[in-house]
Amino acid sequence: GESASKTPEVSSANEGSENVVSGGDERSDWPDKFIFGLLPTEDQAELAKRYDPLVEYLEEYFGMDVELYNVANYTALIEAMANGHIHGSTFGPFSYLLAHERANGEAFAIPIRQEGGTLDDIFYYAQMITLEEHGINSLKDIKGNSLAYADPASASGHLFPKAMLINELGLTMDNVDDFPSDVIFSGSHEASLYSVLNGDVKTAGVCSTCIERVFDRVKDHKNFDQLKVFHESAPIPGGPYVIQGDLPQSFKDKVKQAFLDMKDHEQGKKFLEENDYLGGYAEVGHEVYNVVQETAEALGLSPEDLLN
Amino acid sequence: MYAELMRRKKILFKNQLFIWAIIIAMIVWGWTGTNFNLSFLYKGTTNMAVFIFTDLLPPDISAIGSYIQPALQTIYMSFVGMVFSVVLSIFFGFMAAKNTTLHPLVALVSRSIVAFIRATPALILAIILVVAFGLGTLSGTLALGISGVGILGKAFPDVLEEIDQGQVDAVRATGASWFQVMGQGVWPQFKTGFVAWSLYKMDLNIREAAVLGLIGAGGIGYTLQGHINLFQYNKASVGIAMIFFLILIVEFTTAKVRERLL
Amino acid sequence: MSDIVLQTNSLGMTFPDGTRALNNINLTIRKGELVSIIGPSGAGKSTFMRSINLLNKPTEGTIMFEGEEVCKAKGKKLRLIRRQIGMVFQHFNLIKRSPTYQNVLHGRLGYMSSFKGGLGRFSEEDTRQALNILRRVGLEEQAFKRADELSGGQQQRVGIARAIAQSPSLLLADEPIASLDPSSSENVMNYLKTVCEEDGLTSIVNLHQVDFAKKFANRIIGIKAGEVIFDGSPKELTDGIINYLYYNK
Amino acid sequence: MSDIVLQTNSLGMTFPDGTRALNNINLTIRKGELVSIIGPSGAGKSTFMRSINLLNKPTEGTIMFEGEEVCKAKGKKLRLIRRQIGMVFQHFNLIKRSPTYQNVLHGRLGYMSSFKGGLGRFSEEDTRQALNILRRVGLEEQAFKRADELSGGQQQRVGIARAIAQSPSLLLADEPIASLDPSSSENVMNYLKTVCEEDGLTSIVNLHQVDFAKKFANRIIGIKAGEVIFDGSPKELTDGIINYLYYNK
Amino acid sequence: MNQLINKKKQTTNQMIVWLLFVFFIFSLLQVGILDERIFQAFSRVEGLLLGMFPPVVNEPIDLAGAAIESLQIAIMGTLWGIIFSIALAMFAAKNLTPHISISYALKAFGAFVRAVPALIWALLFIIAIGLGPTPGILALAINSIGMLIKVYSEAIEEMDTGLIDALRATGASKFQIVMQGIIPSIMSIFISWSIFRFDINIRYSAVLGVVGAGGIGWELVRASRIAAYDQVLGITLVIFGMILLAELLTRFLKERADLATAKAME
Ligand SMILES: Nc1ncnc2c1ncn2[C@@H]1O[C@H](COP(=O)(O)OP(=O)(O)OP(=O)(O)O)[C@@H](O)[C@H]1O
Ligand SMILES: Nc1ncnc2c1ncn2[C@@H]1O[C@H](COP(=O)(O)OP(=O)(O)OP(=O)(O)O)[C@@H](O)[C@H]1O
Ligand SMILES: [Mg+2]
Ligand SMILES: [Mg+2]
Repeated sequence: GESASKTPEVSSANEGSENVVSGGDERSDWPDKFIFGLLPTEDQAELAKRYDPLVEYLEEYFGMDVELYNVANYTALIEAMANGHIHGSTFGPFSYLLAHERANGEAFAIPIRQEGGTLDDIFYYAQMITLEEHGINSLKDIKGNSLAYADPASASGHLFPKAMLINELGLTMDNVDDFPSDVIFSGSHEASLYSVLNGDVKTAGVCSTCIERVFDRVKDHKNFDQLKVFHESAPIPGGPYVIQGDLPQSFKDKVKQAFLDMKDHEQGKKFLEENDYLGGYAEVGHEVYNVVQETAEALGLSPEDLLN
Repeated sequence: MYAELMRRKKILFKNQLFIWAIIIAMIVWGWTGTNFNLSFLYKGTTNMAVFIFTDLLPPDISAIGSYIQPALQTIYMSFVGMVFSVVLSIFFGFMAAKNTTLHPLVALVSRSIVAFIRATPALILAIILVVAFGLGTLSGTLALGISGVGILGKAFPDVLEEIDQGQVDAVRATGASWFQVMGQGVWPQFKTGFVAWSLYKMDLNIREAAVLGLIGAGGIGYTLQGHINLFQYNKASVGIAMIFFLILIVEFTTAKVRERLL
Repeated sequence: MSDIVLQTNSLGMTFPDGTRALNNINLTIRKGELVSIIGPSGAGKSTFMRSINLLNKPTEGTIMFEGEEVCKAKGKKLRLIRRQIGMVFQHFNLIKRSPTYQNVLHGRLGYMSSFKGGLGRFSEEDTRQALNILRRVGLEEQAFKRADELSGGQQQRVGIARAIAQSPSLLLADEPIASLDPSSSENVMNYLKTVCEEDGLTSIVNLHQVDFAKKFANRIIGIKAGEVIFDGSPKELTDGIINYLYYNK
Repeated sequence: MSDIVLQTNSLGMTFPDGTRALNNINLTIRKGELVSIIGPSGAGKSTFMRSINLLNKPTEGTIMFEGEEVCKAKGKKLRLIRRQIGMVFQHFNLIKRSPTYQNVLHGRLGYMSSFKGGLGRFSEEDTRQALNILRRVGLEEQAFKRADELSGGQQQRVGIARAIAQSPSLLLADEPIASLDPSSSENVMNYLKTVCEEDGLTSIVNLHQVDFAKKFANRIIGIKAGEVIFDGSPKELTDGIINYLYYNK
Repeated sequence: MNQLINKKKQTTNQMIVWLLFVFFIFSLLQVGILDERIFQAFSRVEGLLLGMFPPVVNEPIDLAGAAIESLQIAIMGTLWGIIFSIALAMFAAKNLTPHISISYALKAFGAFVRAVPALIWALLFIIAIGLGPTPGILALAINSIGMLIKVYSEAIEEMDTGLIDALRATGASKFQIVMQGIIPSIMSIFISWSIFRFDINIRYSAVLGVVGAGGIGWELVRASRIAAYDQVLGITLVIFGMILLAELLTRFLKERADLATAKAME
């Protein structure tokens, strides 16, 4: 059937949608329902709120049904996008690259936390942490000490720290894991933080926003005063909102416009306030992530290599 | 007498009707609530076939190397973790089963503890263990052990409650103590179920990825998951094959041991 | 010969589903007696036996065994009482997956430390004795077979052997010769009679074969529909009573 | 009266553990006979019965039942043969958690469509007949109890009722009166005799009670250590033979 | 002679036990269980545990919605799992299978189903169907089959063979033997395994994270991403409550059934 080809479901879009909103002609090849996936990305500090206002806003804006899916696994989202089952989604910076590669996803917008903020405010950092007592002050001191990464697929918890080692110390993929005495995946940023505090590992790569939000809980830890950041990465752009690239251009434009206009609508504003996206959405293009991609490629970090 | 039979059948029938009504109501509720519909599946078979034959297959044999070390580690952790959970679960199991418990209240408490362990998400277990014992295989093993109590601590009492009471009575009638009744009357009947479930836990441990991944203990399941997350599906299929192989070994052992005991 | 071993007082038993299996049973059994209980199928014979060692808890009345109130006993006390009371089950109730000799050894559990018994570490003496008893009941060749591989009569004899291994002071045997051929039956009954006479064992034996009851028992109790309707010596058991017991509705 | 119902030819059976339970059994059983098999415990009586309907596959020899070779039958054919052969088990083998009447109705399964039988949709006629048989064996009051709540003798009679409900042409009864009191025993044996004489049913009954065998059977077969050592009419069964059968080692 | 065979069997058994023991010690060393951290564990974990209390349930209405969705998915997943597993288990159990190779094949199939990670199953269905509860349900059903085939068939294999013999002797067909003999005899163990699987599925729908429009698993991931362990504990308690509820409901139904049975059989 038609769903065999890996293109989004553009089928039977012309039925019944004309009379909803004017300009029916250009909508003839739009999907009849906008399906959007949501993924908890690592730089999202506040993920507590629901997305009902967003759905209401978008439905009103498009004049068509909107369906949101919360999915905790980005592989699932990317495969769904590649097979035409969803039209758009949020991703983390690195998973966006994968979505771009595998599902032809295109970044189009990004939420901004600060009121009146600009694109400059979307960045966060990968940090290398340690305890004072270990006497580790720079990347090269990691030599012979243990190092924890968060998760193999985490940008700030694995890919960027590793890239830093390769880039700044002149290591290669082959010997970067032999540089520290031990390389461990802890599974999460917080586990890495605890492991450093407890002295189980000497150093760890973590994301700045991720550990700040648990400082409250660990500030009584006896080693908390000793915790220090001894190196920081170049700015990493936050996770973008992504749309499937094979969709009709008019549709993609409309979706982008919907997010950019959000702060001017009552429903949209409600959603933004509830989620602490006080600056609304700013437009981004794939170029913003060229930094991520170029770094990765220049270092020979194709996805396949990263795990070995 | 036939009329009497019909009257009694009616009582049963009414009750069955009631139970089926509840079950069917739940199914209808679930069905409509989830819009479950299998016709999609038929439409999507081509997509699935494409995925299986172009992405999963052919397996990338060179990936075997990346699995060897985790596989070994998995076996060590699985084995110790299994022993750990078996020991704890035997205790909880005997306490929780109606016919072997020391007191009904003890049974209730045991069942609740086990249910709570089962309800505890991998994530909570993982973070507690990482904080308590640090990253690595030690925590991983303990995680496997504890999560096993959730499974075996439920399975063992269910098996125990099904054994033939007449045989147990006979041992009890000799004046045997609780421990003796368990050892000589219950155990011979229980051991096949015991072996099967314990090895099933081994099977679970071998595949486990969630907790182990969150703990930095690695293991074959986690490596496999890593390949999936990076879309290296033809490396993933090698991992699946290896896990399949390991599970078959466990299954075969189970069958052999049970045959001996049955 | 006149010590009271067992005394029941207005014993009654009603099953949860309402079946009235025993009704006002008052019996006194003395040391060394070999009492046979007879009665039609469903009369309550098995239920009576299972009440004595509390495998079925009677719903009314009291049971005194060697001066102890059985119904009130618990834990260690109950175990000690049960150790004194050997039981041969109507359905044998062997541990099917354990070998024959081990089933006999179970009779020794009450005499061992809880731990050793639980692990099956029986002493050499106990083991020899168990094998001896097996020989007595004609099963030396079956000693190492699994219990469920035995023929019906062989299983029944294992059940008897287990009860005897217990060296009880009271033996409850529920139709111990139902599945036995005439020769084995006589063998077993003779054995019981000898033990009663020589060692002062007291036995209560449910029997369907009235001729065996008359031949071996010194006292016969007839139960019908949960009530004792005859209690006397074999000679006093007339054909009229037997008729009433089995045939009259 | 002279049609051959069952014929065995050098039938032999060795269990996996090496026990030789049957040895070169050659028997011919004719329509309408009530044959009683007697012999000491462990002689191979049950094994012989279980061979006939292939519950134990014999290791040697052939069995012909109504002209069909049993050992070679499979699938539907085997089911049809088994439907013709009713069996009363020594250990009853009732479905313990199903009610009594349902256990009897199981005898009808072979006659029903697989589906109806599986769902337990027994016809009114079958049900009435099952209840009738239960009345015949004196269990009308137990018809609705769960099978495991019955007394030993009651369970045994349910097993008999199930086999009879099957309307078999050959009935194999393995010690059907072992757990029955004299009155029920006579009742059951009389019933079997009547059915044999009137309906042309053929019965093979394992018995331990030689007197019952002599009274009811028209032919007695003595088995010892897996071999037929006597085959004749009740009158031909002398005390000497009985002695040899049971007592001589 | 018998004794001799027994002796031989015993020595091999003992040898196997010893080998396992040695391997156990070896594995113990491999996983580094003898570690000083064992003794410091409590003091280290104290602060974290305190952070989990008191458990919090934010926005209970949303959480209830998510819980209901997970429950519905678990019901459907279990339903399909049970239906297919019962059918397959009848052919996988050695004492019922038409041919032993069918039994082996089905058991290997079960092992294969278990070897493929839940995530891959979920991906397969997502690729075919798209997002939503249906792929989650199918993934749960498949996973249930992997476990239940094994559990059901082993329960059947352990049944008293006498009962099967008795029905076979009446000439009953396989289907009849199953329905009239096996199901009544192992009904209660069937029910308890099915409930057990339902319970696993409730939790599994929570961790699978791909079951669709939310579900309690999403809530869990959400709370954990923001490292709000008091919320995570709150959600855990909700899941615990769901499991208990399922258990209570079945117990109620079972008791009612027993009562009716008693009434009909008295
Ligand atoms: N668990 C039970 N629930 C309900 N009724 C029962 C139970 N056990 C036994 N009964 C009933 O109690 C009555 C007495 O049973 P009991 O087993 O004592 O008979 P019995 O004299 O031993 O008979 P038999 O000689 O046939 O073994 C019978 O009618 C039986 O159906
Ligand atoms: N499954 C088995 N495995 C090994 N030996 C067995 C098995 N079943 C029976 N036997 C042996 O075969 C012999 C004959 O057994 P069978 O059950 O036929 O005896 P029987 O004549 O029915 O005796 P009874 O009157 O005691 O019931 C016995 O010695 C028994 O121990
Ligand atoms: Mg009885
Ligand atoms: Mg026999």
